[in-house]
Amino acid sequence: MLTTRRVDAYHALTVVAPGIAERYRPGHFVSVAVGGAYTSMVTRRAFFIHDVKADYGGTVELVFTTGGPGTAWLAERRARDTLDLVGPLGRPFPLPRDPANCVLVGSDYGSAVLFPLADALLARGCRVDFVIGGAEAERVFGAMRARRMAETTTLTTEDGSLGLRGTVTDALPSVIADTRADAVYACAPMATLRAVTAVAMEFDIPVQVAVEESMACGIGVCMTCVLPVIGEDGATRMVRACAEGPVFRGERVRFEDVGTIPFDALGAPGGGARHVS
Amino acid sequence: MLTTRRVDAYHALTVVAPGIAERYRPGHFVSVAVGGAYTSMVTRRAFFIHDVKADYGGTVELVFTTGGPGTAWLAERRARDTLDLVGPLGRPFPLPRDPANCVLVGSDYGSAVLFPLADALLARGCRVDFVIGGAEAERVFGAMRARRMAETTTLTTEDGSLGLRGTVTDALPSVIADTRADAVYACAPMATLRAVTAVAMEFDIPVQVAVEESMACGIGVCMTCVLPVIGEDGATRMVRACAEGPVFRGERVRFEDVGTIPFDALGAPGGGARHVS
Amino acid sequence: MSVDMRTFLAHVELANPITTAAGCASSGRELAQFFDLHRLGALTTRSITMAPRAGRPTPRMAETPSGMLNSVGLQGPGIDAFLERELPWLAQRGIRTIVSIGGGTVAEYSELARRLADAPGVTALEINLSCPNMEDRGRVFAREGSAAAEVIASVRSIMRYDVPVVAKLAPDVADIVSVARACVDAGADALSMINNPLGMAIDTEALRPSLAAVTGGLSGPAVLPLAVRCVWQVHAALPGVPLIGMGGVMSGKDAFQFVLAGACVVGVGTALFHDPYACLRIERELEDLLRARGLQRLADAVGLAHRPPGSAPRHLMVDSEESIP
Amino acid sequence: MSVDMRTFLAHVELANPITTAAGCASSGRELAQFFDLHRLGALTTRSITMAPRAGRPTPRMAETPSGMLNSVGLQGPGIDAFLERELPWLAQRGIRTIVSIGGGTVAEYSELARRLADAPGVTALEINLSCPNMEDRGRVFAREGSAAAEVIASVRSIMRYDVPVVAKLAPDVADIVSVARACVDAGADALSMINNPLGMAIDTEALRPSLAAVTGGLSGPAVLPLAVRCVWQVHAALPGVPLIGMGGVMSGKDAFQFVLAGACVVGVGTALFHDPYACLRIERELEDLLRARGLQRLADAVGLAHRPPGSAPRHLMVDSEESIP
Ligand SMILES: Cc1cc2nc3c(=O)[nH]c(=O)nc-3n(C[C@H](O)[C@H](O)[C@H](O)COP(=O)(O)OP(=O)(O)OC[C@H]3O[C@@H](n4cnc5c(N)ncnc54)[C@H](O)[C@@H]3O)c2cc1C
Ligand SMILES: Cc1cc2nc3c(=O)[nH]c(=O)nc-3n(C[C@H](O)[C@H](O)[C@H](O)COP(=O)(O)OP(=O)(O)OC[C@H]3O[C@@H](n4cnc5c(N)ncnc54)[C@H](O)[C@@H]3O)c2cc1C
Ligand SMILES: Cc1cc2nc3c(=O)[nH]c(=O)nc-3n(C[C@H](O)[C@H](O)[C@H](O)COP(=O)(O)O)c2cc1C
Ligand SMILES: Cc1cc2nc3c(=O)[nH]c(=O)nc-3n(C[C@H](O)[C@H](O)[C@H](O)COP(=O)(O)O)c2cc1C
Ligand code: FES
Ligand code: FES
Repeated sequence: MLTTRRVDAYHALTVVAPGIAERYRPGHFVSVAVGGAYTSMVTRRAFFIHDVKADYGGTVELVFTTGGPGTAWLAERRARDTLDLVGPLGRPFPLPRDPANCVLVGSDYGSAVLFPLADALLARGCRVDFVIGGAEAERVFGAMRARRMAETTTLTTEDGSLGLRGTVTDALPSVIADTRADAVYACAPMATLRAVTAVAMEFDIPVQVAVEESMACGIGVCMTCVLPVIGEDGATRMVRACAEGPVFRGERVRFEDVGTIPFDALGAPGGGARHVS
Repeated sequence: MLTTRRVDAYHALTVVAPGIAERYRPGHFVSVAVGGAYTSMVTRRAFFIHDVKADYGGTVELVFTTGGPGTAWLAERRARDTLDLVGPLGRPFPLPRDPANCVLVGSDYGSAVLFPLADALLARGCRVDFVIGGAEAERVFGAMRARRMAETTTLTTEDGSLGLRGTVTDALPSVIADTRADAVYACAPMATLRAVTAVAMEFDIPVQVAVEESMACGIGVCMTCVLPVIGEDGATRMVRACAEGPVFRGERVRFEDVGTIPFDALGAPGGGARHVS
Repeated sequence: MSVDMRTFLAHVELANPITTAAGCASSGRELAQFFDLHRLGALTTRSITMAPRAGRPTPRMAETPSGMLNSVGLQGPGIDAFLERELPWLAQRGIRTIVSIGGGTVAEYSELARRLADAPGVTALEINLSCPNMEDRGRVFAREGSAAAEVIASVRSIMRYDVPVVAKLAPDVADIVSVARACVDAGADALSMINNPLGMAIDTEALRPSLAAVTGGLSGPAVLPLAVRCVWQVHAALPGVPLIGMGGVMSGKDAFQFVLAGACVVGVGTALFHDPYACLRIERELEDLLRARGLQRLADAVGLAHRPPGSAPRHLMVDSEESIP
Repeated sequence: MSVDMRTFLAHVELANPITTAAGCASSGRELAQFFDLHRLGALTTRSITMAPRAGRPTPRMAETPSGMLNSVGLQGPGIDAFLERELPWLAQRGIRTIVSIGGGTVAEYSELARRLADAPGVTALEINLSCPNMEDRGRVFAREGSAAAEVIASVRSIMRYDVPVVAKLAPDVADIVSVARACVDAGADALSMINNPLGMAIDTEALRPSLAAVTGGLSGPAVLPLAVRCVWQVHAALPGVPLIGMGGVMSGKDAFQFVLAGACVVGVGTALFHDPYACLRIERELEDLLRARGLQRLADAVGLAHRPPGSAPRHLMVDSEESIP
């Protein structure tokens, strides 16, 4: 581990991880072992990769907020401690083949994952506009950097302490309209992603969302991180956020049914499958 | 925690603990929580108090060797880390009322507990002689300090790398004879204590031993640390090393039966008690 | 705002829901060096047997991931010494005392109950059913509903009506609800769970079992999810029966899990080995959690997680003025 | 000195004793991104069911002290898709594969066996008995010796004689030995233990169960002492029966405990979620431990902790020249 710093309400960790940096594409995440030797915490914690740099053979930066014991432990790490990472994991954001106008929407630490995406989009000649929000000013991550990169940057806070009062979804329609957006990319809590998707669908433009689900493995073997997603064939399947995701086309995700097994999902009870274990 | 240092093969930790320092008497031990927050190690580790100083309101020093995960964790502590101690625990060494010639026998880290005892004995006008041993030179703890305090100091190592080749028990008879010892004090592994006790009994002088038993609580509530000890009334009881000990009169300890329930112990199966759970 | 922490174990009121777990506080005196035992909801004694017992050989303890194994084997001085020295010490001080008893036959349990029936200072009697039944090839009572019920029925018939009889269950069964039901049908006024599931560790240096007794009881945080599940299942099946929940409680949050699952009393065992003040700390933390959730009475939280999401706590908030006693 | 790590699961030889635990390595492809699956003693698939299954609602996972709860509910594509896509992928690569199956009725298990009887690439069949028996009010097969035996007898009669049938047992029973014996009497060639004991966690913020399915299976280091005890008891009672030991194996030392207790194969589950390379690391660590103890063959260590102290290893040292194969 290289450095650790505070960014407003967040912690940022930079880790030397050439193997991960090399294969990284925007939207990837890593899983981090927490608690050290002889810890009682057996599951890894998932974090989006915020930044990748070429220094020291390749570094990755994570941005996180503390909640439970795992993130609290991470926040106590110091420069030169070692950290156990697995990654890059998941399917990254798909990029448009041709230049397009893209609105990038992030709330809380969700916006962290959007900056390398913006870099990639800009490299393809896309126009990038940001909508970034948080509950309060210090929970709005990356406003300065967004302003430097994007054509326009719209900030929102729920308490009105920075930018517009409200949520990113409130601000989104006018940004889409103003920028004549061709696509939306979003990373935020489920409820926000659901609302962002609804807005994009209203404008009839594609939306790519990066979701968060409780994950035990992050590599596709445990089947704990599933959510109902509609496939190419129109059938709903319980797919893994870590392996088929974390990035999905928003309109394919059945947000209203997350946390349930929709009756028409493949293999749903009553849908023909016997109800064992 | 104040300081941490290496002493030959051992680690020494000094901890600011006025409450413990104040009530301390030689032979007391403390129990230390290991592993930090969210550790999987639920039992405390027991350590004899090696030294108590008045600095900072009162400090205690522990000397230990690393074996398993708990002591490995302790060895990684740094100055200014906090440490969670309970103590002082156990019954200390009884001191002779009148000046007497005392031989203090210690092997490995066991000798650490003998130095404050020597101080107390010297304060009462006793003569003190040390027999200190270890497997090899760097496992002989406190030779210098012993030399400064004691009338004579005999060192033993099993590989002959320092002092006499052999064990403390090999050296003991001649020290007892030479010093016309009135009493022996010992702290060492069980097998050594057994042998030391046998020597003292041969010379017909009292011997106080500080024993080590696997302890879950250290405060007398869990009953895991018992060993067979003969009481005033001649009856053998399974008594707690943490509460009735760790210091016992050597001839009262049924060393050969440690790890068993002697058939004639109070409440032994067949000795009248029904055999439940 | 102070939270009303009083709770009822059957008809007996306790000032707060935290008790020591049987066998983890000896007979109380050791802990009294650290704090005033009156601050406990109740003290539970180690399981008292008829005759003095020397217990099992050592090593009796092995650490396991987030837990420990013990094979103490009910070491204790027997009922005579208990009645002579230990119980009076507690009774004279007016310390709420749940006396735990253990036996090898129904007759032995019954005899223990008889000896305790007239003893002053017995707040409740807890029947440790995790003892081998000498009349059934050593099969543990708690693993067999009918054997457990026989013990409870006999003890209940002997014990004074105003002393609740608490059946202590073990999780090593296919269906804890059926054992619970058998005990309640036999007259148990309350149930306590869980006793230690049977575990084992092998010393990979010595190539032998770590415990002299080979197997031992597993306790500590490792068993918390098993214990919460047992309390949940039994409360769901027998919602009217007071439950003492225990197994791995190290914090107020853990205790709160048991309360939400349906326990009105929470036992603290292994945590005492780590922190002699654990009961006080846990009680305070539990109170803080209740307060932070807007719960003004412990009683309102008992079994709350069984109710449909959202409904109950909100209701309590609205009723808050009324529910202050 | 290299240690002979070969082992036999009934008459089937495995290159080493480490296998993935059912449901913890999906159908193998995901792990293949990390290492060559041929380095496993065997890969065990998730439990295959007749119809596709969507599993239980989320959240399906909760962390507990040194463990985790899961309520995946056997999500999977069903036997058709398994035979079409998953098994051939493994078979073509020659990966030793233990196929796990789960069903709700004896008929369903039998039908699964029939479908697998002629499929190439089935090294052994593991019967997940921790499924609710639809014909007995949802009581889990593994909790009832006779129901478990019925499944095993039927599957054994259908399966090709040269494919070992392994009965997978759960620890939530009063007497695991009696269930084990029932399965062996019914024709099980080997036994595997332990499946997850049932546990639960309550979210003290939401005041609701942490898992959508309320209860879930406990896995990880927390269950290690329970699992070692089960293997020990069953090996003591049925010393001739090959055992797959699992539950909380995170290191070679944990695996060694199972071997010393009597397992000839060791399953690794939850550790894979933490470390995709866990199986390889554990195998290497186990080999190092055996070597350090002077044990030249894994087979010599199986059940070693049951023998009187000291005797066995010393004997092996003396025989060392002979015992090199
Ligand atoms: C793909 C992905 C990317 C993520 N990226 C970030 C990021 O860049 N920055 C950031 O701050 N957080 C991120 N999260 C959320 C982060 O994983 C959780 O905040 C963290 O696991 C909480 O751990 P804890 O010990 O503090 O909390 P606890 O609640 O004690 O954790 C207990 C268990 O629940 C799981 N868990 C808890 N909250 C979440 C959550 N929101 N999502 C998934 N699992 C959870 C933990 O992994 C752990 O297994 C991401 C989650 C996913 C799935
Ligand atoms: C009264 C007393 C005083 C002691 N004083 C010292 C001292 O001054 N210096 C020193 O280096 N060591 C001392 N010990 C031994 C020390 O407690 C153990 O070395 C230590 O607990 C090992 O912990 P671990 O995690 O490294 O090893 P592990 O073997 O992993 O420990 C696992 C469990 O076994 C217990 N345990 C292991 N070895 C011992 C042992 N020898 N005695 C008691 N419990 C044990 C641990 O407490 C723990 O619960 C003393 C022990 C006792 C009982
Ligand atoms: C050392 C020790 C001794 C115990 N002795 C008894 C006992 O005498 N009677 C009894 O009913 N339970 C006994 N138990 C079980 C505890 O009362 C409790 O049910 C169990 O340990 C779970 O709680 P915990 O995880 O908080 O320790 C004992 C537990 C331990 C650890
Ligand atoms: C997420 C998850 C899914 C599981 N799925 C299955 C399964 O499909 N069939 C089965 O027999 N066991 C299943 N198990 C149980 C494991 O195979 C294993 O018996 C248990 O988890 C103990 O091992 P561990 O502690 O190493 O995980 C599953 C366990 C987990 C954690
Ligand atoms: S987290 Fe394990 S499959 Fe997705
Ligand atoms: S260590 Fe608990 S009684 Fe001695």
